[in-house]
Amino acid sequence: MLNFYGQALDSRLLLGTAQYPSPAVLAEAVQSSGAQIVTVSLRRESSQERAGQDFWNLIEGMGTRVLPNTAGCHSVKEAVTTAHMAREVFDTPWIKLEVIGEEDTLQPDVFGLVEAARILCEDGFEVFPYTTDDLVVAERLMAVGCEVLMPWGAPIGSGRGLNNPYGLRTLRAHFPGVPLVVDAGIGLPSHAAAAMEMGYDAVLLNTAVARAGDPARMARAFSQAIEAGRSAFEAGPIESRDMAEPSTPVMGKAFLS
Amino acid sequence: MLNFYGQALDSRLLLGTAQYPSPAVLAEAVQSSGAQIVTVSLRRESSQERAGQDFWNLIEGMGTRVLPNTAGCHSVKEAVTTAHMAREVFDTPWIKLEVIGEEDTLQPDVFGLVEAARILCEDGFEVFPYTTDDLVVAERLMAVGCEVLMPWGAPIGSGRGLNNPYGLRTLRAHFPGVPLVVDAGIGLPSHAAAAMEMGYDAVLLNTAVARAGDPARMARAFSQAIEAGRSAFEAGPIESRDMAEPSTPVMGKAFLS
Amino acid sequence: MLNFYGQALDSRLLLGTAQYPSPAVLAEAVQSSGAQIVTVSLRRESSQERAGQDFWNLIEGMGTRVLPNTAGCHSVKEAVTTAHMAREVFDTPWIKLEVIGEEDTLQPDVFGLVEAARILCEDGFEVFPYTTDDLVVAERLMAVGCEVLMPWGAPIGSGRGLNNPYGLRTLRAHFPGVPLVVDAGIGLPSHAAAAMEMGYDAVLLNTAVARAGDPARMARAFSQAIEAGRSAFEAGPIESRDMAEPSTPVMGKAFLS
Amino acid sequence: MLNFYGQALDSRLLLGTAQYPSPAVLAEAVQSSGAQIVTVSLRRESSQERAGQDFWNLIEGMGTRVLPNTAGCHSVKEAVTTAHMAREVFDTPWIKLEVIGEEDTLQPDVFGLVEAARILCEDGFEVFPYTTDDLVVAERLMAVGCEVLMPWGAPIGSGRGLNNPYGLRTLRAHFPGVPLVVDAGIGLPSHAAAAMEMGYDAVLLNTAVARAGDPARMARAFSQAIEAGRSAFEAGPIESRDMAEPSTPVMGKAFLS
Amino acid sequence: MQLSINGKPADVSATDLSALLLELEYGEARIATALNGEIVHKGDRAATTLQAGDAIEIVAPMQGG
Amino acid sequence: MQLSINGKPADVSATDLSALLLELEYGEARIATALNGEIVHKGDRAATTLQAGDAIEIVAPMQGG
Amino acid sequence: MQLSINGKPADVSATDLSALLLELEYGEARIATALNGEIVHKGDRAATTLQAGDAIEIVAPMQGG
Amino acid sequence: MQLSINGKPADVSATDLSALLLELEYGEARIATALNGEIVHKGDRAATTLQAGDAIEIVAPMQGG
Repeated sequence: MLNFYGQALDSRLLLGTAQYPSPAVLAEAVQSSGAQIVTVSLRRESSQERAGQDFWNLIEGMGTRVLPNTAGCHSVKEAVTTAHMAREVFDTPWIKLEVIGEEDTLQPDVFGLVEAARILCEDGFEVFPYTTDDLVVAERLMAVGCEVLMPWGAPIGSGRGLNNPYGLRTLRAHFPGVPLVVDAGIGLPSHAAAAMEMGYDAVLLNTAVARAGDPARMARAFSQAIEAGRSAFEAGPIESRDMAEPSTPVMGKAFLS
Repeated sequence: MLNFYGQALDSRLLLGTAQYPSPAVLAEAVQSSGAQIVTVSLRRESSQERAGQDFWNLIEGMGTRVLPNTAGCHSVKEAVTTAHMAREVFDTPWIKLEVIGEEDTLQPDVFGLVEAARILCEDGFEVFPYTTDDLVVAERLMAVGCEVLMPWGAPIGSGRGLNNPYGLRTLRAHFPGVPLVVDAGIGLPSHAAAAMEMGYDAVLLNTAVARAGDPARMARAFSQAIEAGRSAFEAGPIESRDMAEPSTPVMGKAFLS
Repeated sequence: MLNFYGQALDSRLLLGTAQYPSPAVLAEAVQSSGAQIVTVSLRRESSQERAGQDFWNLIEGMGTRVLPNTAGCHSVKEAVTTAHMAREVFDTPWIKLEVIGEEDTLQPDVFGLVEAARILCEDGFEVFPYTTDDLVVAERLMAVGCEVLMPWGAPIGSGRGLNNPYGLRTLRAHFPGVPLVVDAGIGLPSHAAAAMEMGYDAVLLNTAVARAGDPARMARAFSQAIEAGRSAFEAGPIESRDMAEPSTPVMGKAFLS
Repeated sequence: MLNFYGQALDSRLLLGTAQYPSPAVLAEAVQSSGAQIVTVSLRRESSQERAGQDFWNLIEGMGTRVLPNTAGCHSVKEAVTTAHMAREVFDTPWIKLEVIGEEDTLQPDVFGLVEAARILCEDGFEVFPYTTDDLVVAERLMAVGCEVLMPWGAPIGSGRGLNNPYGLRTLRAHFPGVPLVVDAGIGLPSHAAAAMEMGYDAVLLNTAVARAGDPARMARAFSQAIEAGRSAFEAGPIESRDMAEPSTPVMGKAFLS
Repeated sequence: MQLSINGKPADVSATDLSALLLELEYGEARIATALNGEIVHKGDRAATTLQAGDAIEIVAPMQGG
Repeated sequence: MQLSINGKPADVSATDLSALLLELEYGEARIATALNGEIVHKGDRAATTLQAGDAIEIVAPMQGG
Repeated sequence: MQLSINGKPADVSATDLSALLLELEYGEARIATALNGEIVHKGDRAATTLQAGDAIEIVAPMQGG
Repeated sequence: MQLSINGKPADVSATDLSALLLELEYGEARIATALNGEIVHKGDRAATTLQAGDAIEIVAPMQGG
């Protein structure tokens, strides 16, 4: 069963809460996704608008756990301070740690990431690092205390799927016991299923659902594909082969020529 | 809603009945797949063993429609005669028409296929031709009366998935109104989901389920993946893009550097 | 050594003559390609303009063999008559046989193709059929007398490269002794090299060279890539493997930690 | 023209010197490759055998520049000391910096790599870092003084080609002015051509040539493919498109139906 | 009379196809029949007389893909 | 006499195909000819008489892929 | 006193952070606060005196991916 | 004196590194040297006195990728 930092979970889909056409659509999508974890963020709040309070009430109503992120942070200090503020606001030790290193790809700065992870683990956080498929970076993240890894599939919001299946497969093989989540870049259910078939433990999505024509339906599609991929991984798929093999037995075929 | 020759169907998974470890496992797999159509075949029956009668009782108990095939037929005459015998045994006008042209790939002989389809359509059959992704062949099959097309994804039993996504996409675009089923070569749920995301109407599977470590579980995985792929197709997926786009809005980010 | 219908050839690049910015650029491209065979066509000629005569003089000056095509023919009769006119005009039994079956992909009509090939082989032509990667079609073409096969890589002019490497590899394996030419769809030298590495005997190109920014340079690039791919095929490439293997021996490494 | 640290070069192929069946075959391969740079290493030398002196005489006879590596080094100190010893032995400031982070993939330890590069640049070396396609790592390497980057295509000796074309394309786009060399993982000339078509400046190879059936011939094949890929990049390739476009003009076609 | 039944030689006394099925005790089995490569529909079996050397095929439902 | 030449109407006096080519001044041009969709080989042109309404095709070498 | 609040200049009378939040009427809002780039935990706000020119950040929950 | 040379134990009489290379007859060989994991440049070898137990590395050119 999936387990993040001692927390057992049934659903293997983590869903982002941004970019939905409306709060109602967001709520509907979260529900039909069956997600037990949603990602959230922090932004400046004016006492007049109180947008944040309304959002919070919506999230609380969903009964899911929240995984706050440090989206948009480019420095260790910014990420660390944001994480602390998130812990106070959301009252959870969980943090999706993003330290962005480049604007076009929004890829992690693996140097800043490891350093920020080190500090936050020491400060008692349970860190979910948004990282690459680099094995050595992964080892460093675990060495500083991370117990979950979240490699990207492709750039955030690109919907490209899994850019480097070989790298992801290697990472999976290298850390058999560690919960691995493909985070970012997924565009279609088949991408998510493929990640799960490789043995990944979960998938984190946002844009592919929020920006779909029908977010609630797409959310459900992803949850099915993720379950399907996981089941396939556990059910022992056939090996692929180059040549054909008749599915219908040839023995006993009538002679009719 | 999916419709084959006037028959409306809820399930978009067609399941083969061969190669299961036991009749019990077959029955369990069919049930957990939710398939409403199973493929069957004909073989020599001795009056002593009566294996065929037992199999028939099993199938009848499932309450699914049957789609008899002409597996292993290499000539038009053989395929046509087999189809007629199948109609008498299974009491259905439906026939999965296979005219095999080559042993290593078990690919269709498109010449024999079109000729056999012509004869069988004239004889009142409702033909499901196992064909390639060749557009011109597809046009001929429809011209002789086929109302469903079943292009291969890859060689039968190979589990390779979709060898030529471009060809399949082109076929789909060329026949927007025709029920198209990817038949053969599927190995993993992600392959099936990808076919459905392209707009295919259904998937026909056998080996990937029957030879899985846990066929019933794999059957359910495929049914979920096929539903997921179909839902994604209907729910309007995002376009994939080369550059990243932040999912978490950047506006209003606190200044913490 | 490459051999088409008893004609030995050094160059494995066949070049089309259409779509160049000018006759001078065409001549330059043919020369820098080292091609020994260029494809040509037939069109209506008015006695005033005599464009055809000028083109012919240009081609004759190149000292290459010509391979006339039946481009744009959609029926057997049209293709056969065009082939006969080409034989009279170009004074060669060679014909690149195109029977187009669909406008969006310009794919061959494999039914018309086999019939036209049968007639032309009987009429003493040496037929180079533009076909698909369908094994059974290939067998029919050889049965009616074709001694060279030209499967497409991708739709004419698309520059997509090899849409179905599996299909092309299977075709190559199935006809070890037959000269096979990848015709159409090639966009980049790496596509051509890949075809040759699979064991294809030659590549036929036009758009990728004629429409390049610098056709003569691109022509030379393709000729190098085709030679490179052929050499690699003959030189015995390494097997690809999943894990790394140090190229620099580890034995005898100094201890410096 | 290609330029590494102020040194202009005609050849865009860098060749490794390990794993050849014999010194004679190595010499022949280097010559037929046209390489102007060969990679070399250091190992323990016994005064009796003097294998190193014989190897050195062979290399000196080739008249190529040498690029010493730090192959097999896992720590910063080991790599830095090895680099210093290499400078004394080979009398060049050039160093191919390898800091290996993981045994199965022989991938770089990007943390150790950047630190060792910083030290060596300060010590006056001209560093050629063997790195990944990580943009942020690349920026760090340049910030500490590297003027050439050598991202891997795939694990050393795997012959898999380019595992992550998207990542390599992004790296190229991000550093338009920096000499980029694909180092490691190349198996076939088409892989090398594809890297050059993306705009890479050069390719570094060893196993694919040394372990080929005919190393000298394979070396020449790679040099042709690399030239071909570079020429294609400079000659302005066509855009690939989904639909076909007739290469032979349709206007003026005779009416023969 | 000597026949080939499903590819195996057999010596039977029946002289038409439906008698043959009785003799072989197929009873109510769900089967289809062919004689020398041509289908013989259920209704035509009684009228189908057999000759020495005839090849009869008797098929029934089977697993298929 | 009214003919169609390469798809265009034309009024010519020639009564056979080789005369027509002369009248149209094709001279030594490297061409092939068809009458009403059937090829007419070089050697048969003189013997090929034309009738009003005939469709003649005259083709020559052209760029091709 | 002149402060910067969430990047905008503001003139306030409060002299400590918790007074400021009262003055701005955040009430029971679920927020976190930072002063000049350093987090100020809920419990420390009252003891955190403000000086002219201080930059205060006040953040609340928001959608995130 | 007992040393380790390229990982193998050796008993030598030389007391400095350049004497050691002479004793081992490396002559003009193109090599580099390290003592206890630190490089010793050519010019420093004579001044580098050896002690029992020292680990010396002597390396030369080799094939590399």
